[in-house]
Amino acid sequence: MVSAIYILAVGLGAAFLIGLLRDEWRAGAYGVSLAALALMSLISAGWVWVLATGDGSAVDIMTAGTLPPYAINLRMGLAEAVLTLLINLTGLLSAVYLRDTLFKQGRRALATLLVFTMAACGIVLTRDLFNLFVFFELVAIATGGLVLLSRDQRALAAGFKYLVASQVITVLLLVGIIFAYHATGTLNIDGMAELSALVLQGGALAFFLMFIAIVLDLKPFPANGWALDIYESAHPAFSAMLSAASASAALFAADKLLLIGGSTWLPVATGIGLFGFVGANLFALAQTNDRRLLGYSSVAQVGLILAVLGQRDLLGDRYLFIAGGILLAHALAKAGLFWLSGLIEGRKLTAWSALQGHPILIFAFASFIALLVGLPPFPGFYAKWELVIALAGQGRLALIGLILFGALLEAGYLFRWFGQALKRERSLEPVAASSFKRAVILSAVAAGWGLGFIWGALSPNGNLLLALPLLFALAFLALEPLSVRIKNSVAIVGMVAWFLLTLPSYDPLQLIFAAVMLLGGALILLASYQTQGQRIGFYPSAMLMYAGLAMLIVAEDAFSFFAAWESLTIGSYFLILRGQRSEPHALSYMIFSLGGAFLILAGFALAAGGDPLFALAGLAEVAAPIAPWVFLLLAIGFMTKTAAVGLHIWLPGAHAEAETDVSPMVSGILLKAGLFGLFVLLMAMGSQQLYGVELTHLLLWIGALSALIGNLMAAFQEDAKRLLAYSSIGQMGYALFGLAMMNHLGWLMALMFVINHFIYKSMLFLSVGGVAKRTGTRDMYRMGGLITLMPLSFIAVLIGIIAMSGVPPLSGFGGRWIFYNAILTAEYRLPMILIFISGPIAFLYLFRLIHTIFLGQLKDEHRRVKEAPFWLVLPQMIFVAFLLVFALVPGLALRRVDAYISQFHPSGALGWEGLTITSDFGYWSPISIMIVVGVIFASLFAWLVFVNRKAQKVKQFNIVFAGERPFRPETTHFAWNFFAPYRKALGFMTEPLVERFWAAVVDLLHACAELFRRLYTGNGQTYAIQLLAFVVVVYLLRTGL
Amino acid sequence: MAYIAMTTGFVLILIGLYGALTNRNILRMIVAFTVANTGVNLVMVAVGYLHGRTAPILDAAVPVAEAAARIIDPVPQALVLTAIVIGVGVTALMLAYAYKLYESKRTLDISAFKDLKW
Amino acid sequence: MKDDFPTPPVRDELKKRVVETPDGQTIEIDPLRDYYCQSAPTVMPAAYSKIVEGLFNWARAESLWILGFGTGCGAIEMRPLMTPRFDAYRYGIQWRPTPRQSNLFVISGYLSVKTLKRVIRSYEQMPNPKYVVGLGSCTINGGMYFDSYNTITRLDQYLPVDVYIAGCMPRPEALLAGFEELKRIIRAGKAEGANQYAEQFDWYKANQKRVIHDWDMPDYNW
Amino acid sequence: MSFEWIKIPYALLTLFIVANYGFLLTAVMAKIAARVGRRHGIPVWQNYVDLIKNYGLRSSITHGVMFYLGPVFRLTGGVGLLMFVPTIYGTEMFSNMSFAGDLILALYFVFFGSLGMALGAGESGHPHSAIGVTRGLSQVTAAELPFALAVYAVAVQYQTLSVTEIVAAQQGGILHWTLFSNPLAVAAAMLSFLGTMMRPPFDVVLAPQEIPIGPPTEYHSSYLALMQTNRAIFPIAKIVIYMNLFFGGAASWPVFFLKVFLIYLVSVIVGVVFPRFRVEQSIRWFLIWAVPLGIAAILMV
Amino acid sequence: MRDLYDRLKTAFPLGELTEQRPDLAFVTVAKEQLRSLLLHLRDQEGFTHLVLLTAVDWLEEGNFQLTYLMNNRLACRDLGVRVMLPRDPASMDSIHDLWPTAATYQRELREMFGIDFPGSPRVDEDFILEGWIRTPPYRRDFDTLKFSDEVFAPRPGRASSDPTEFMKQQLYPDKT
Repeated sequence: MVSAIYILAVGLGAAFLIGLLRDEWRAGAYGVSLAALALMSLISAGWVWVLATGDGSAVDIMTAGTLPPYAINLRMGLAEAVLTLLINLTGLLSAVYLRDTLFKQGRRALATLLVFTMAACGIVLTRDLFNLFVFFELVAIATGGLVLLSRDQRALAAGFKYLVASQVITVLLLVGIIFAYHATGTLNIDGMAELSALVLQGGALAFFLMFIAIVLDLKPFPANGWALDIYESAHPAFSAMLSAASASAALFAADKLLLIGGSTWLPVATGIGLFGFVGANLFALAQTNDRRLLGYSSVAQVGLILAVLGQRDLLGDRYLFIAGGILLAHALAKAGLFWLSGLIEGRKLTAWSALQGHPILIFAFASFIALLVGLPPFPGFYAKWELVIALAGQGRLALIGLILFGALLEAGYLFRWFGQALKRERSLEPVAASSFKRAVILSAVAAGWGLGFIWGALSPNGNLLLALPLLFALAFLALEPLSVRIKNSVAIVGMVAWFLLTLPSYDPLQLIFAAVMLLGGALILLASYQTQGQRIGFYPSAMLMYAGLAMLIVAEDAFSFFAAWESLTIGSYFLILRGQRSEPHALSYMIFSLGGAFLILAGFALAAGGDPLFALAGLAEVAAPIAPWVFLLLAIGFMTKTAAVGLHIWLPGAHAEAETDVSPMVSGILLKAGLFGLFVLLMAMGSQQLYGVELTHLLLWIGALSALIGNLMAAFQEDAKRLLAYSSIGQMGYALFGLAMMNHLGWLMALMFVINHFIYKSMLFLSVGGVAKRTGTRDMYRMGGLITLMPLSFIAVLIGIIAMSGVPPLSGFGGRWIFYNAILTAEYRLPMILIFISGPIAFLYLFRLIHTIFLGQLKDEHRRVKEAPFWLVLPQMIFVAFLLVFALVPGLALRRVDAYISQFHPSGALGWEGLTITSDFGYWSPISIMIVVGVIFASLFAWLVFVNRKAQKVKQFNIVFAGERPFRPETTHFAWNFFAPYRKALGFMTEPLVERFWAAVVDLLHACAELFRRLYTGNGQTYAIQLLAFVVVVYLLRTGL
Repeated sequence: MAYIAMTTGFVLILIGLYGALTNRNILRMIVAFTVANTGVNLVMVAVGYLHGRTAPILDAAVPVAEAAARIIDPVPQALVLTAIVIGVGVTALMLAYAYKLYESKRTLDISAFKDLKW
Repeated sequence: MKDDFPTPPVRDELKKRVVETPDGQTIEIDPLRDYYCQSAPTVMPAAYSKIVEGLFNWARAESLWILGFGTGCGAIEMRPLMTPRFDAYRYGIQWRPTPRQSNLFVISGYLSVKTLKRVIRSYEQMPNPKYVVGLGSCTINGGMYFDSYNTITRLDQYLPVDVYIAGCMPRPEALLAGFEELKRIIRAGKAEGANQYAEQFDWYKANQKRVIHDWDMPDYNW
Repeated sequence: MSFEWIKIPYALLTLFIVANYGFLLTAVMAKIAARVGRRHGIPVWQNYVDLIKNYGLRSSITHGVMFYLGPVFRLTGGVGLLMFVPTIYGTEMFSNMSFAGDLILALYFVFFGSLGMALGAGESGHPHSAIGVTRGLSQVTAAELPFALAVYAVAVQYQTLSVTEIVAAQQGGILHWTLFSNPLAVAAAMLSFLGTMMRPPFDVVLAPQEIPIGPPTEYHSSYLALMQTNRAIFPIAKIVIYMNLFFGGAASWPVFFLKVFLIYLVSVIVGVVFPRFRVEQSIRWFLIWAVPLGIAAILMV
Repeated sequence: MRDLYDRLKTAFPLGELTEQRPDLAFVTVAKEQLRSLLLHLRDQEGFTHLVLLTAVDWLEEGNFQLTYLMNNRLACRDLGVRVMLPRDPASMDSIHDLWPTAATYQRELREMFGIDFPGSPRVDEDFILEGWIRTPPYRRDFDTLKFSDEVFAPRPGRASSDPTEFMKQQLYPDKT
């Protein structure tokens, strides 16, 4: 393989060669520089290939023929190869991106660009300290030069501030180097590393100066105002090179320094890194300029990588995989986002709404954000998993907390930005149409996905991109141009096929959840036939959610469970985001879900004890002291998905504002993922004790409280879909209560609720969606009297509310009957009171739903309303049929799972023989109840019809109105503030306390960000002072430690 | 006696940094930085000094054979050469910036260029 | 002086109007035709066999449900019937707030044209075997308001009346005697005021419209 | 619990007896309430007369299919409630269809009737019936809570959900009744009993003076007849449950008539004395007075 | 009341003052001066309360007489201001802006006498009589008995006796 020195040689040579060419030959000079960059990338790519496939040992390149202490040597290991490849590729792509500006600027800019790239490669390769200093200075000067490429006038000031800062750094670095040489006698990094003597006598201060200079070059928070100004005002292509290339190079240099410093300096690096990660992310919350936000985000990511470098002693050889994963993901994402910002005129975050017409660019934007936040299937995800597992293994919990908190902040402002870009009204400036700039961006996206695949292959936990469901979801990206009909059919067939494929491998519990999620999902997808056109973006996100659900059920080990959990979260986020006014709610959903996912990650990490291949079954053997904490973390994580009270404020907005056929998916199916998680948790860990408090007892109270609050809030809603959303909170509270009772019938009741709730909630959401589509409004008091015009929807809602309220003939009563048998043996009785009162309240808001929409007075504008579209009514009718069958023969679904549960709770199983279902306390035969009620009902109905056969059919105003004439339909339809008495009596319980609490938390964060970002006054001198102050503070802390 | 060079070097560095951090005028800052750079160079050379030895010039007076015992450490002096060249490069770039900054806002006061903040 | 303008102006909530439906098309709303049932009353035949009709008549007589609609000064005479002294409940007489559930309409006193309009609407909403009892001389021949320009003088022009109870307000005992007389007529099967109203519906409606000029509802108010 | 065809005529016989007893009992209770006001009161057979008159009415109107289903649901609820609970303990003849379901079925079947009534009233399009339904539902749900607590307390006390077993456990002397073995539960249940019987303290829903008689505003002739039969059967069926759960059930018809009469009398006595509650007052009253009793009953059992 | 009358006389062309009681007197004024007089009474003289606004139909002279009865709370004195209107173009400018209650009186006069008060709120709406299409009933040229017999078709054979004759015959039977 050709020696690595040629990378530097080609770079310098091309720079000088360009100097010789005549000024008019711009294209020629540009061609030469592109060729040089391409050659450099080729060399580094070659080395990557050789080292990856070979034994992977580093190759030293001696210069000047003699051994190191007397000459400079370069090393080309695997890490160096990958980093140089990254730097050269970024340089190449930026050069392509900058074609027009470089043409205008001419040869000198090309030369500076080449020098910048060469110097960055030099930093990575060199093993000599002074040589490192020289390359750093070259990068600084090249940056000073390239900053001026930007059209922004303010870049001048930024460039000068940068040079002032680099002068300070130079002073520190040089003094540090010379004294280190004085102490050890060598300038070679490896040589110095052996001489541990350096650390003992006088050399510590010298090493500190060197180390802090390199760290300052990494733009550490809070002394990095000068860097942020560069990111904000420089040309986006150059900012991309700065954040991707020079940051990676500086990080590798810091890693080499830490080699010398030894283990005593690692905590300092971790401290600075983490402080930077959390601080920068917090400041980013208050940013409105997109490039400055990207600047903050890149500073944060560099801080995170520095923290990971600081943990190299603990991570062992995996640290390259982790640090590399995060670094490469960050580099690609930042470069991509900067390049993307180059296409957009406005600098406001909402200006990115210009992307709305370009699906490919939106896909790029989404991929970059996923790369940054570390969502599956990108490298950041594998890296974050192994990092947290390793840290938990060594018991460094504070670090995990800070990392996850910082990641959550980052996800917060990134997804807020993405949501605003997608949903705010489209900005007028068009997106630049230059094809080569877009090619650069798309190459970055391709590289990102490629890296995801490579990191999957490298990771011991198995490659996510090889999982069949995920591939099926991604295949829909290719199918986008097809029409909805084809895509929908493919989706349904795919889901049913996957269900049949994996059918034998399910145990009875998984079978129920699989049936609800996959067959149910296919059934709800029937409703998607009613939309025309291509519906760009719907099918990939829907299939991503279903893929996540499918993998969740069959997940064996913690990693695949967590990967499935995160992919269903992303899929459902994109689905909810499609609603017209759903942007703020989708954001709160994403933050709550990601917060929950991070808690689950922390829980698994705590339980895994350092082993990344931790199996779910391992949860049972978790040692005593940490078992309750694991249980608590996982339970709270799963409860964010079932919207237990306290974590429920995202649900009403998300489910109400979603599209007609998305609401049933999200409400009927997605909530079950949380329940499945709780099932797995309780099955594995049983009940735990924490400080004497029985945790399942706590869950009991939370379940009861959310049942009451959910139902009570639902009774006072004016918007039909919000009512159903709140009722979902109530029903999930019921299921959680059943689960937390930890006895046989409690779990059976929870399963019954899973099935029941899926059926009638999807049915109700579909019918309300159909009505809202026809009447154009969701406010119930604007509807009324639609029973004659939309009979099928009426039947669906009628059957739905009879089943949901638990009135005998239908399956809701089965759930209530099992509930009563379960609580007879339960030991905690107080929470039951809340459940008793929330039962009848469920009955209230259900009647309100059906009365205000279908009964009462028909409004003028709805006189010609047609029945809901066929494709919405068909799934409803199938659900009605299934509900009736399930009411008659509940054994069909519950018999096998009843036996399965008795593994965990032997006592209290039900007897299924013959017509009646017997438990220890009572008996219930659904068929005979149905027959008796049916016979009585039919006979009385026949008698009434016979007696009234000559009844006069009248219209809506033929009512006894005390001799007066009803004024207008709007004034004679009673629907507004339907349960006024209840509001007067129990209104105090519906105070939005939880919403106020979470709003206060968010406002606190924003206030902090708004206040402390004033630190960056914009004055170059103050930045220099801050630099020196930072050095002094770190030194004091270092010695004080 | 031997540490005079070293102390003057450090004094120069401190004066340079002090000058850079307190003067508002950009040109004065640049001059202060060059002073700091010379201070650093002085320190670098002073580090290599060994008591009672002569300059590392191998000529008739100091033949190659006993050079190792009679000359001071030559490496810092080599480093100083590169450092000086780099210092010149950076100072030139800063002066160009100063010219451009003055051209854009007609003032050399560093605190006038504060539109990139927060 | 604007003396006889042909008919009073139609109220605006009853005017035909064009409404924009949610899915964009415009439809034409005619409140009188869309909100009200237009069909006329029909004669309801008695039960097929005499014995059954006899039983029903006995039941109708024994449970007279009076509509709580006091029109004139006689309404105050109905209150003592609920008190222990006269206690009409003994005879199965009961007061119901809605015309749907009552079969006896007691017109207690003078009937101004405005009240007549409401009385007719409530009378037409009562189910078929329904009876009317007129209290006081005002319903018989106008009483002391014989020469008033807005009080009707003969009730049976506008409603089929079964029993008149004379007196310028008959005392509760007279009312009970009147009800006794009504029961006798019902048991005899001759209280077919509802069918009579249906047969001569046009005649009744013509009389009513001659007096009530702004009749803004369909002819028969179901 | 197998099903034989003979159960149907037996059930119809029980239904016939209870219906007639219901008509007479409601008339007697009305007479008692009248006599408290020194009025002579309605004749005892008045309910029959009203029933025949309402069936005999010739004309009727209909607002739609749901309007038909209102009274049908209502009466099915009343009859069904009676069917699923054994009236006479020990006799195979009068234990009706109680094989089908147990206490929980009876507890939830009450809602079947009120759901149907609510839907029918809603279909009539009258604002008064809608407001009446809101008031009725709010009040009944608030009253339902103490009863549910009491039922749970009794179920835990006897460790069974089958009504026949509960009655069996209370046989043998007065002191075995739940009244004496679990007085708190009975107290809570009786307070809730007042709530669901639509007597004065809690009759704002059906009172003629309030919004004209609430939900059944638009009902007349044969619809009303169905509702009247339900108004006779439903209270008796509800009292049968109370009797079986709390007062030792009935071994023979005379005991049955006496106990039902006395339980019904409780609500009449309270009804005659107290003025009418507004709905939010009754909700607060139940939550402040009846629910603590129920909670105490649960914790004490 | 005489002192008040003298004070007013200077400013307004008043007619004759008729004192009915020490605290009640009537005065007539021209139609054009009415508004200014009422304003003066209200603001200067303390007659803040408009007790009533009625009309009298002088059929023979062919005009209506409007009486605005004003009350001075402090001095407990009432003053009736009378205005004479021609019967045919019976219209008067509205004073609802001075006293809002006047609008209701004017509505009644509009319906019962046919006196038009342009600008008064809801003056043309039905006040008591719904759908009345005949001449305003309070006018003396409208014979109610004839109207009643013609419209309401009295029961045949009913003899109504004139009340004054009937009472005279009852009280003094012998003095025929």
